[in-house]
Amino acid sequence: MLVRHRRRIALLGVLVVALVLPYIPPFTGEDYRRWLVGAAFMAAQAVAFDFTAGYINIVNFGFAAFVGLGAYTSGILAVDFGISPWIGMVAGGTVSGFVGLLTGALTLRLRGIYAAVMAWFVGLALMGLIRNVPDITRGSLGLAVPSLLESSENLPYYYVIMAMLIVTFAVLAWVIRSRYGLAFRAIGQNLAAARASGINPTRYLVINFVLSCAFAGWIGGFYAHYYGILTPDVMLTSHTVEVLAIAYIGGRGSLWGAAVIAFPLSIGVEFLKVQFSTLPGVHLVLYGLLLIVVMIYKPGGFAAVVRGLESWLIRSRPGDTATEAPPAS
Amino acid sequence: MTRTSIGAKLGAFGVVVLLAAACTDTGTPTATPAGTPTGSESPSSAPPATETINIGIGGPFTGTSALTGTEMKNAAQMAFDAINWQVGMYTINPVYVDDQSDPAKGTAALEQAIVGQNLVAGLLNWNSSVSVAEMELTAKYKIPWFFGMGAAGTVNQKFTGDMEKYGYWTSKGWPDPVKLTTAYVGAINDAIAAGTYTPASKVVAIYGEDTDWGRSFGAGLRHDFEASGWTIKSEDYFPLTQTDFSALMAKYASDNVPIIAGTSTAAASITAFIKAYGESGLKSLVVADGLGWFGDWFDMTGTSSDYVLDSVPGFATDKAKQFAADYKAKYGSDPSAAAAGLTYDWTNFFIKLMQQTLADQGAITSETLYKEAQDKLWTGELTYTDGIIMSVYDFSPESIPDPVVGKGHYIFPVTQYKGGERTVIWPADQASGTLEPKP
Amino acid sequence: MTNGRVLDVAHVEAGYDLLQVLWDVSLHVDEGEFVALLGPNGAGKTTTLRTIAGFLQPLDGDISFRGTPIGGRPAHTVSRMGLGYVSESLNLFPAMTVRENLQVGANSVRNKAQVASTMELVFQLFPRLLERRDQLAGTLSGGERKMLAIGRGLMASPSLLLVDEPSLGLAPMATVATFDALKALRERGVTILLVEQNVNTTLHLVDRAYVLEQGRIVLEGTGEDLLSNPHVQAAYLGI
Amino acid sequence: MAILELSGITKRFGGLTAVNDVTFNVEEGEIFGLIGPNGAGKTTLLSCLAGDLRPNAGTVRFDGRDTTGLAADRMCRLGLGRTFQIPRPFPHLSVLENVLVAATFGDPDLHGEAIARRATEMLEYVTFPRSPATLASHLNAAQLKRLDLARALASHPKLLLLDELAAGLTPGELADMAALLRRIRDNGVTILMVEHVMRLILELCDRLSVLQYGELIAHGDAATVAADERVREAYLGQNYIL
Amino acid sequence: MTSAATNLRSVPLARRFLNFTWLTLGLAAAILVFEAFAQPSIVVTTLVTGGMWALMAAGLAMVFGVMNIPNFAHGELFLLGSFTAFTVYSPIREALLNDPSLTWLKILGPFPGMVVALVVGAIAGVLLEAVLFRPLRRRSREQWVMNTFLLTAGVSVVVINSYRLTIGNDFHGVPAYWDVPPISLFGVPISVDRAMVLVIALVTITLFALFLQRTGLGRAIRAVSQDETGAQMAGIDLNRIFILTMGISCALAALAGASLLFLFPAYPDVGLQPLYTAWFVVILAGLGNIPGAVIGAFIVALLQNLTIFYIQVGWVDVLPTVFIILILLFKPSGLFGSAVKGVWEQ
Repeated sequence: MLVRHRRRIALLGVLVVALVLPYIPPFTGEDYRRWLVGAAFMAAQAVAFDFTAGYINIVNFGFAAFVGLGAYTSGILAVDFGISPWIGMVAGGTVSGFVGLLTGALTLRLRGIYAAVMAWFVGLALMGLIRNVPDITRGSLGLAVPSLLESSENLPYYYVIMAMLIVTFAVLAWVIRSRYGLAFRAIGQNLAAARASGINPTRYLVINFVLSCAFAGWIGGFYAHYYGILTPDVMLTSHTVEVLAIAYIGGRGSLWGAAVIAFPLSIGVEFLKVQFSTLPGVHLVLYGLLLIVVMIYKPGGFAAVVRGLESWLIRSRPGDTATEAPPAS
Repeated sequence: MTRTSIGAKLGAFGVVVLLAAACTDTGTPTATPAGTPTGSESPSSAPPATETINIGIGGPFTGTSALTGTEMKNAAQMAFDAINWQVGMYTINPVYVDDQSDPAKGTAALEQAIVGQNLVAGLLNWNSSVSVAEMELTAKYKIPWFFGMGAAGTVNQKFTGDMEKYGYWTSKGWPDPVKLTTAYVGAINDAIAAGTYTPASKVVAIYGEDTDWGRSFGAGLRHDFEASGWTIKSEDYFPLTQTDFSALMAKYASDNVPIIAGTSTAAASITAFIKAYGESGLKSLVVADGLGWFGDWFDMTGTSSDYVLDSVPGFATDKAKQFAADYKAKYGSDPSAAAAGLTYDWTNFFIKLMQQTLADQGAITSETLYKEAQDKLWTGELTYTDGIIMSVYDFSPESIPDPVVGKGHYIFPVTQYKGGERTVIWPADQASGTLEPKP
Repeated sequence: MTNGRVLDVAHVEAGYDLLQVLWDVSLHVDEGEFVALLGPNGAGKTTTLRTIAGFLQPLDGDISFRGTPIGGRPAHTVSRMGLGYVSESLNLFPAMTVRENLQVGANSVRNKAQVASTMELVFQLFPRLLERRDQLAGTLSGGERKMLAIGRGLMASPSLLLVDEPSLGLAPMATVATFDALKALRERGVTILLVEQNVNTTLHLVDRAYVLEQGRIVLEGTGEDLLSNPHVQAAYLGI
Repeated sequence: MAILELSGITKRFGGLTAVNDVTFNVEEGEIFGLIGPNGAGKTTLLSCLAGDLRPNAGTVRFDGRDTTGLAADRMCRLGLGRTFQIPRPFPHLSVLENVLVAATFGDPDLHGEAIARRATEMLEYVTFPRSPATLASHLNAAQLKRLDLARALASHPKLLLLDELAAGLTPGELADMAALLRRIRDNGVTILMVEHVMRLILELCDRLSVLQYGELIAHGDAATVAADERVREAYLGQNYIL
Repeated sequence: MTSAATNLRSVPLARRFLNFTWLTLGLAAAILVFEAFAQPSIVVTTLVTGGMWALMAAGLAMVFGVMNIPNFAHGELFLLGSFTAFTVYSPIREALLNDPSLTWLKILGPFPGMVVALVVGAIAGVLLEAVLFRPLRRRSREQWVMNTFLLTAGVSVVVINSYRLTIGNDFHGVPAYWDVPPISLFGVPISVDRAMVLVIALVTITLFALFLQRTGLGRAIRAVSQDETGAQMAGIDLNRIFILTMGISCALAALAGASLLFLFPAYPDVGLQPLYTAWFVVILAGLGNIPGAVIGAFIVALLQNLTIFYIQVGWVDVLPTVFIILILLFKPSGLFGSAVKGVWEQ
């Protein structure tokens, strides 16, 4: 019990740090604050992504397409119908969630790599669709979208995206702690046994996909109204790979691992990019190498490192015998 | 569930370490960026500089359009090298803003450059989507930006929609493609009227790269052709990297279209298109806008390019050829006229603008540059006529943010290829030949 | 160097990750012998075979095959030295024909004539396989698969064959057929180390047997000795 | 009263008829045995009535209603618990969590605290030998079988399907298992077991059906079936040492 | 037998729907094929493009079948092949331009580049296995498929950007390998280069198939793809087979890149399109199924060409994708997929 209590306090601590970060130099600069917005945006996506990949064990390789779908929905609503971005973002989440429902239903019968590739193909098809209906989306001409806020300062946007990150994390973590989370993990680990235990896999798989995609779409809406321009390239597979890298380096099936690691990682990449501006692309090489090294030597990611440290600390302090409390009760 | 307490602490620790790292970065002067006087002569030959100003140079230096971005960067360096990075008492320090063709990455890089490296002004970029996103930042920080190459109408709309705010994206290096298509349609219609060309039907197939440029150009073609009584049979947009066009040619053969018109800015793509056209044995008249941008286009297409229409000069003048040779000597590859050539001219125009600003206002700052743009650039007072691609680069209150397009300005005569040579066929007063249909 | 000693396992300890399964296991098999390793489920019989066959690294102790130490050597090297292993789950190649499965079994044999004659021998031993030689292994019945697995194990002409639970999952009839085949093999002079659950049948069949309980060898003796051993009778024969 | 009524169940895979026109009833409160040589179609038949497979013909009636073709999770919530021939744990969940899954989703009547209580009780009930916090991936085969059983029981089944639960157990363990199964039956759970170990079958089962090549060849109480000449001939063989 | 797929298939409505859909799909396929043959140019183009995808897809399918690696960096081997061929062929082309009378060089000139590319590709494959996959395999095989997927995604990022840093962004291509007038196939003009791609693809694939079917080593590769433990029992050294498999697969991709240099010049991202298409193919055909991949390559090529012909180039990714999604919906293991190695059951 003590352990879990302390854990919550620690996460709260990280949150507080993240919230006051824009007031600590050098993050007081607009440029660093923009990095922070980008980092929080990545963190939110990675959390939504991990909700599927880390629990029901299906990698949504078309994730960026769902983000983009939400972005386009919100953008088109704002441009063509004058609907407030705040409502548009929710609508974007709804549309992405709905397509997530269909995709979830499609991938139902597939496992592992097949489901991942199926989701990828759905994403590619979505991107192709957006690209080829320029009358609605303007395709590669680019859809200029109104801003979310009056201000062009990054700070308010940072708090908006942080709030979205917190909501995403809180809702998804709450779902994971509920009986749904138990069902997700059971399905992810052994489908037949999950069925035999009375779990309707269709239901939970689809719920999981809908939630993950809906949050992706909602977060995508933020993208639209922060950068103010949309092209089909937001749906590129390379963006999925970026999110996936953060989720995996953060540690599958932890949610918090992805959320926490997104900050140092995406800020680190920007930092490297500035440092090596004479050698464009070095930062991407280093990023790729980091991914490779993590996959080979620490496939559990950041979360596994932390857990290892934790159990090492607990073992080295015999007075504090925190037995592993059963979760989800 | 997961065990977090120490994880959380470690996360916090990571943030702190990063903070520290970031602090040390801002504490020290920024590392001298790339290319700073790469090809400079000995410093002593230049007058002692008293002030360094940071100028942003935008472009997709990595990512899918990196080839274009690299050429732009190289050409800009060559232009600045020629003045030894000096304008009056100012030493120019380039800050390369790599947008990776992605609005999100572009704005992050630009804001870092503006805030972290105190940009005074900037020039160039490539993608319209990046332009649109970056316009917000130039407005926010009141940093004037010049000659962004993002061409699509979206940029114009945003600019004219709120000039007070977005005027800082002062000028485009490339006009709205819609303005460039008229020449081809004019050339074809005039040839029909003159009886030198008699198509079996008035049907057109439009093609183009699936980018803001290609789509805008296609829209322009569609508009102009339809306005003069043509029917559009098909419209196909392909990825920038497409090189296999055999199926498309089969379609054209089956549709029996007399005219195939379109554009691509990627050398590999447009030359492959023309090659496939040659192999297919089609007799259609082809408009391949942009083929001539590339120095070695004829090596790539061979006689497939015979009878193809284009309207770009490539490196036509002696000065331009000299530039192309210098570029090749320095960077080891053939430059394209569209990316390297235009960039070279625009950069020189920008240098002229800085010199003029210094002369007019006695200082080069964001404010003086912007004022100069408003007073001299937009009014058409300040023009650039020493270019290697166009004879005149200028703007007018009606054209901004686009350069003035038309005869004597930013335009090229329509040419037809044969055996690697070009013949100007339109407008009539510049023509040295007439449009010849493929036999 | 004892003459005719084919396999010598001395004081071997082995296990998985944090879980040690075998403690101080010593056993040996001599030329031409038919030896069984018996014991309750979870005692470590399969682990012992896997360790000998090179699928597991021993934590301690020595394993030598015909005088050569093989402990910790990778499985394929051990196999090439002439130690055949027929696993519990058979590990056949389901999308290959019976003949191809056998050919792969002779992977390390260069001499084509020898491969042909061994295949002849396997078909003699298991006429059913000859009938089905062009059928995919995945379509065979349970008993036929067992035969194929043993046949494949014989293809490299091993001087020692390890057989893990040939009766597992088989109906009694098929079990009998499999045991008959083992008996026939033994008569042809193949040395066999057999792991079995079916204590009664096995003890009637083998020359010697070891009893493994909770990772340790607790008894050793000839089949007859063990049949009359009170511990065996109480624990395994239900007498 | 029959808790399970199978009539005319037929299941074909392509051209192969795995189960052909099988009809029998399982009475409430009995232990019913299903035996037969390998490949006779026992597991297929079990899959048909547990909802993993849909029979090509025939009906399954469970607990008084037609359940033909209902999905496995539905069957579980209706009161059908089952274990697998090869145990199927959730490898990265603890032993307790494994059982919790079934208690949470398998028994619609269970809520709140009662779920965790049920899971703990079931582990005690099957006398699970290791700590409930152990990860399932760390268990050995016999322990996994027991975990499978605990999980099946946690959904509070009316009928328990056991697929070769005794395979690989020693005689000592076998005796324990027999006692446990008897206790489960005495607590009101009907059991249908597929088994190879004749001793257990003969000891426990009230009635037996024998399946061969997908068809029922004998049916009746244990002694009768064991004495049936056809069964001995086809199934047991001549020189088998029992 | 109790897989998820069969479970769902047991619902009666789904079953009827399924039969209906098979009928529709079959009908649609028949119409498509008929349409294709009504236009001989589509057939010819399909044959040629199908040949190129087959080379890529066969290697991808093999690595997945044998090593369970969904190689996301397969396109980078294509890049390696095309750049190698460019490097080797450039001086030859130079010599030809200087002295056009060298007829033998004109005919044989392109082949050294392809052979060297083949070798370089094989070496790269061996390195990938030795430096990346073997250490990972040694540490843990849990979640292997997804881990290697991500690992190869990392490799792809590293290779593309390293190439960009060292070699640059330029297009390195050749106008044509055999600079002769197009030949005519079924009345459709087709360049000799393209015809040669088909020839090279067919010859390579035939040799490759013979190798897998008839040789001991080929049997060993197939054995490993079906049961690794069984293969080890038979004395097969897995590490050798893995190295061999990776080498062959990468060599095939590099050969594809080399033989297509006239169409796809070498530049950092050149591998993306071939990679996507190869993935289309192997998923359509069933992962790990090599002969299926070859047939699938021609099916995908047909779909793509029909889309271009009858609709628009822009839909070339969308419509075939939708088609593949439909196929997967009703045949989750792909058109020719079998349950030989139940990878998706892990």
